[in-house]
Amino acid sequence: MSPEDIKEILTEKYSDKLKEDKIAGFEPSFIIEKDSLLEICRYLKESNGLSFDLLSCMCGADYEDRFEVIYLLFSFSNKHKLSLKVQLPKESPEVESVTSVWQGANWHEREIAELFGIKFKNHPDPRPILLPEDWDEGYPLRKDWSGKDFKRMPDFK
Amino acid sequence: MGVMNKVPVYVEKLPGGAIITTKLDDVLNYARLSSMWYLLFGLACCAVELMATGASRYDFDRFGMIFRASPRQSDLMIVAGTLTKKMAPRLRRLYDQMPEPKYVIAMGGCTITGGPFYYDSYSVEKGVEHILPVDVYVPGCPPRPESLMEGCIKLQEKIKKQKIKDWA
Amino acid sequence: MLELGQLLRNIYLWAENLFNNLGIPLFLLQFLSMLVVAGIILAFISLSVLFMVWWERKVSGHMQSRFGPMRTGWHGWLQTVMDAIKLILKEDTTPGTADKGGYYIAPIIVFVAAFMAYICIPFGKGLIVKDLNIGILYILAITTFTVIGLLTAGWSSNNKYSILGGFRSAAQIISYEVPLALSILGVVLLAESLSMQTIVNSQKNVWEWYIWRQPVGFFIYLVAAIAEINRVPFDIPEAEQELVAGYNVEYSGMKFAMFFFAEYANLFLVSAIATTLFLGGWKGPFLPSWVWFFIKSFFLVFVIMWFRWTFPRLRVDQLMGFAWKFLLPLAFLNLILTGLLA
Amino acid sequence: MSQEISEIYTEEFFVNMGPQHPSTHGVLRLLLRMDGEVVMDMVPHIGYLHRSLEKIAENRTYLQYIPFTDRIDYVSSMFCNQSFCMAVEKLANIPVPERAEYIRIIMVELNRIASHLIWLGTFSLDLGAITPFLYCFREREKILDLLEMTCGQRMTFNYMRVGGVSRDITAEFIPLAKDFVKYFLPRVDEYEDILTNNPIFLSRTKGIGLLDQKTAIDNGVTGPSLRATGLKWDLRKDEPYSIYDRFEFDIPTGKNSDVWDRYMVRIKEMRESLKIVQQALDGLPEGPIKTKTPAVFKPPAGEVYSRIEAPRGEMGFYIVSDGSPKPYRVKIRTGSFSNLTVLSLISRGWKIADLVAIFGSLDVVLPEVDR
Repeated sequence: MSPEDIKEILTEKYSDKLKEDKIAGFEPSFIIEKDSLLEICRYLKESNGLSFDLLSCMCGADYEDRFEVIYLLFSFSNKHKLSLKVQLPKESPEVESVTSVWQGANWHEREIAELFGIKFKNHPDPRPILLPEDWDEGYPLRKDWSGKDFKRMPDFK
Repeated sequence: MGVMNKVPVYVEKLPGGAIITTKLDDVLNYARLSSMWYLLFGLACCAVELMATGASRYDFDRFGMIFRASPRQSDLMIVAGTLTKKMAPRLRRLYDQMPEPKYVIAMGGCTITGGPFYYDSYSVEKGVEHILPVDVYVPGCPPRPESLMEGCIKLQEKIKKQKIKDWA
Repeated sequence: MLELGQLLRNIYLWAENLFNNLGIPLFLLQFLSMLVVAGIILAFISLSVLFMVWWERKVSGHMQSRFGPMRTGWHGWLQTVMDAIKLILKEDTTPGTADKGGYYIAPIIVFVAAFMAYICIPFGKGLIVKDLNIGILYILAITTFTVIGLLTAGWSSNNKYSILGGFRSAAQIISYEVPLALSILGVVLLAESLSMQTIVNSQKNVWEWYIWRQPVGFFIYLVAAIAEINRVPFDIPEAEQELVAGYNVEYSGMKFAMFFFAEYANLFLVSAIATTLFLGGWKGPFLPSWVWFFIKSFFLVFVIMWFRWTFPRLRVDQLMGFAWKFLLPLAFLNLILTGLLA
Repeated sequence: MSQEISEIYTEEFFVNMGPQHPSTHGVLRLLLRMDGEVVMDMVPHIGYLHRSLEKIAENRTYLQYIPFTDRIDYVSSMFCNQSFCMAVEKLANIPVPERAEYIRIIMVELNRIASHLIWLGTFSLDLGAITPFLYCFREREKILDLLEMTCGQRMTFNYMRVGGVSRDITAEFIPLAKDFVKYFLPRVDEYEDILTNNPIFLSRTKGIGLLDQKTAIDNGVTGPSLRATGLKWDLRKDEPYSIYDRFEFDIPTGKNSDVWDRYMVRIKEMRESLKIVQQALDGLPEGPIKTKTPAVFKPPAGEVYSRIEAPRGEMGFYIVSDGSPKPYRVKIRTGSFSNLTVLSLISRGWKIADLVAIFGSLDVVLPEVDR
């Protein structure tokens, strides 16, 4: 299916819940309402025409005014791609976990939760994953983070 | 004769022949330096070079160095690779499990200062000497097998200078 | 002549004369000779172990397109001596949670079991410590003590890996004991004796070696023996990739050296038994008998080393299945056929 | 009888495998719940090599970050180089000269062989066969010689640049590489002689650690482990990047998706990589090796994801650029991270010895998992 077809199907079905995004890893790309994330994801995976069966990558990002979680989807059966974005507020970022749709999201979500402090609701195994067990210095991948012996590289001119 | 070159031996002339004498220090040191069993323990990139050094072309076994999987049976810990804060307590524990006399070679830039991960890294321990006493530092990222061998030879030279009376 | 057996006998007779002339009671001589013989065997085991460890490292090196030890003496011949000195000098740690009694005694049990079995090995013509009339049975009985040592070591170290290793070795050694004994019975049927010297003497020339009349028995013996001494492909009790170092994971220094020592002493032992039972023992032309014995034994040692550096490792259940489902029926069949045909 | 057995008191116990363990290939910790020899449950703990590469990227220029990509997967550094450079090229729309593409492919495929050799060596070591390990390293040294001749490093190459490669291959490289191709093909047969036909090896690998296709895809498993489930999916063929569409090669797949299939797929892949190297060496054109990029390189603002087929599965960089010389955010998607997630699913119920074999067959490299 071509990107245009996917765009058409999705905008038709969920016109009020998503808007198109100009820039992203995979074409086409949409910014979706965070409350309907799970519903859309389930549709994307289970509908016959789309069947996005691989969650290729999940990426968190910290912007000045928002957090973003980016989902890169791919379909082995139809060989088409899609990227989804969810925008979350700076205060108490929280989004539904998609582990029930793609099991592979499990560790990706744990990683994002640990490094960005984004909470994934209904995650089956919300333990920290990468940082030391006694880590108490916050969420290191946030832009405003700084830790005890964390040194930023000076700009060598 | 390889031994004769390395162990200082003294030939004493006696009526009707000669006897070879040597110091106990030298024999013991020679035993230690020629059978350094290293702990099979790799952290990161350097571990692959450590494996390569043990493999056919470079062959650690020539020095009598073989790997042991259990820290109880090893004499030498080659800290090969980036030490993270999460790993540091485990490293210390492994070191404590090794019986005396034990030696440590810090292999690679990461173990010396944190190497490329000195700046901007929140999870890397900046140098392994914060955790363990280090005998020999081998720089490089990762060091070539030749430089690791050079480090081992340096450690052997260091062992050669040990004295029994300094034993704790 | 270079026959060591004759030489030792002459020395003993000379000493007997001397004692008689001096009027010293003879039991002292017997006691003294026992000590001397024990010393000789211990020295022999030490030397052969030192040699075999070095040899194994050289063999493995050359099989893997490298050299093995090179720096310590000519082609590293001093390597294992230095290893031994180092291990003796090493701190002897005892884990805090270990069961002290068992922990200390386990290496001794393993070592003594290997040592005692050497009493019945005919190293050459007349070169045997005690030609027991139940020689082979005695060896089988004594070597089984090893398993007690290994199990004790595994249990008393109080480490999960070593417990697993100890249990594995117990299961393995006991299972393989059965086909091993059955394969030996085939030879015993043919030789009509349990005495090692008689078994050797009944193989009069090369064509009467029992390997020709008992090829299946030889195969079963070799496989079961490799399993008995925990070597690849049956080295699951100390499988490095699974159990780190198995039952000896907590042992260091001298105690570890004793396990190491016993392992190689056992390696020579099974090769020596195989030589005696299947390859005509010390018999051979031209050379002195003990030289023939060593040539044959060390050839078998080499074969076992060759296996080690070639094969992957079996899994624990496959190992047991192999013993009970394949080797045991085969050994029984071999025994029945031998009984019918002999 | 069964009554008596059920009355014997048994207890499950926990074994902590790692972070220092000979078969975890690095610093992975597996918490095993075991019933005797059988693994009842397993929880992997990762992060012992988390070096915060993603944070470092935010304070480095694009050029400065290339050496760090080497350290993501030190066994196949060329792939990380290539993946990152391709992402930046896609972001800034920089063309790559044809000669540079050919050189990249030669290097990358040689690196793939070297990486598979390390895997084969450590995998056979896991199964208790020591000698194949040393044979693999013997051949790997020859590849490293070739790579070192070109970029001066044995492992962390830092060879590719945005818009090309850092330096041209030397005159001696091509004949030596051709010699290597001739030399290496019989060596693969040699490995197969030692392992493939060995009954012990067969009994240790056949039917062990089954991973069905649905679970694999659901968990994001890619690369040879996915192909071993029978899915013919290779980014080099199905989504041809660089100039892979000019070469002829097959994509080996498995049938039963057990340890044996994963082994066989990688062995066959080495042969296919040799084919590609041979063709690339034959067709290597003359020309420039790098597109000129400005000294202070500022790609336009935007987001990009570029993925390639690395030896351990799909490797991709998600780069968010805000138009400054430094990337705003870099996310590294690696094959091992996703492949490791299935380990606990497929090792349940097997013996501890099988767990080691299954883990080895997944070909996980820890820095790729932890980054």
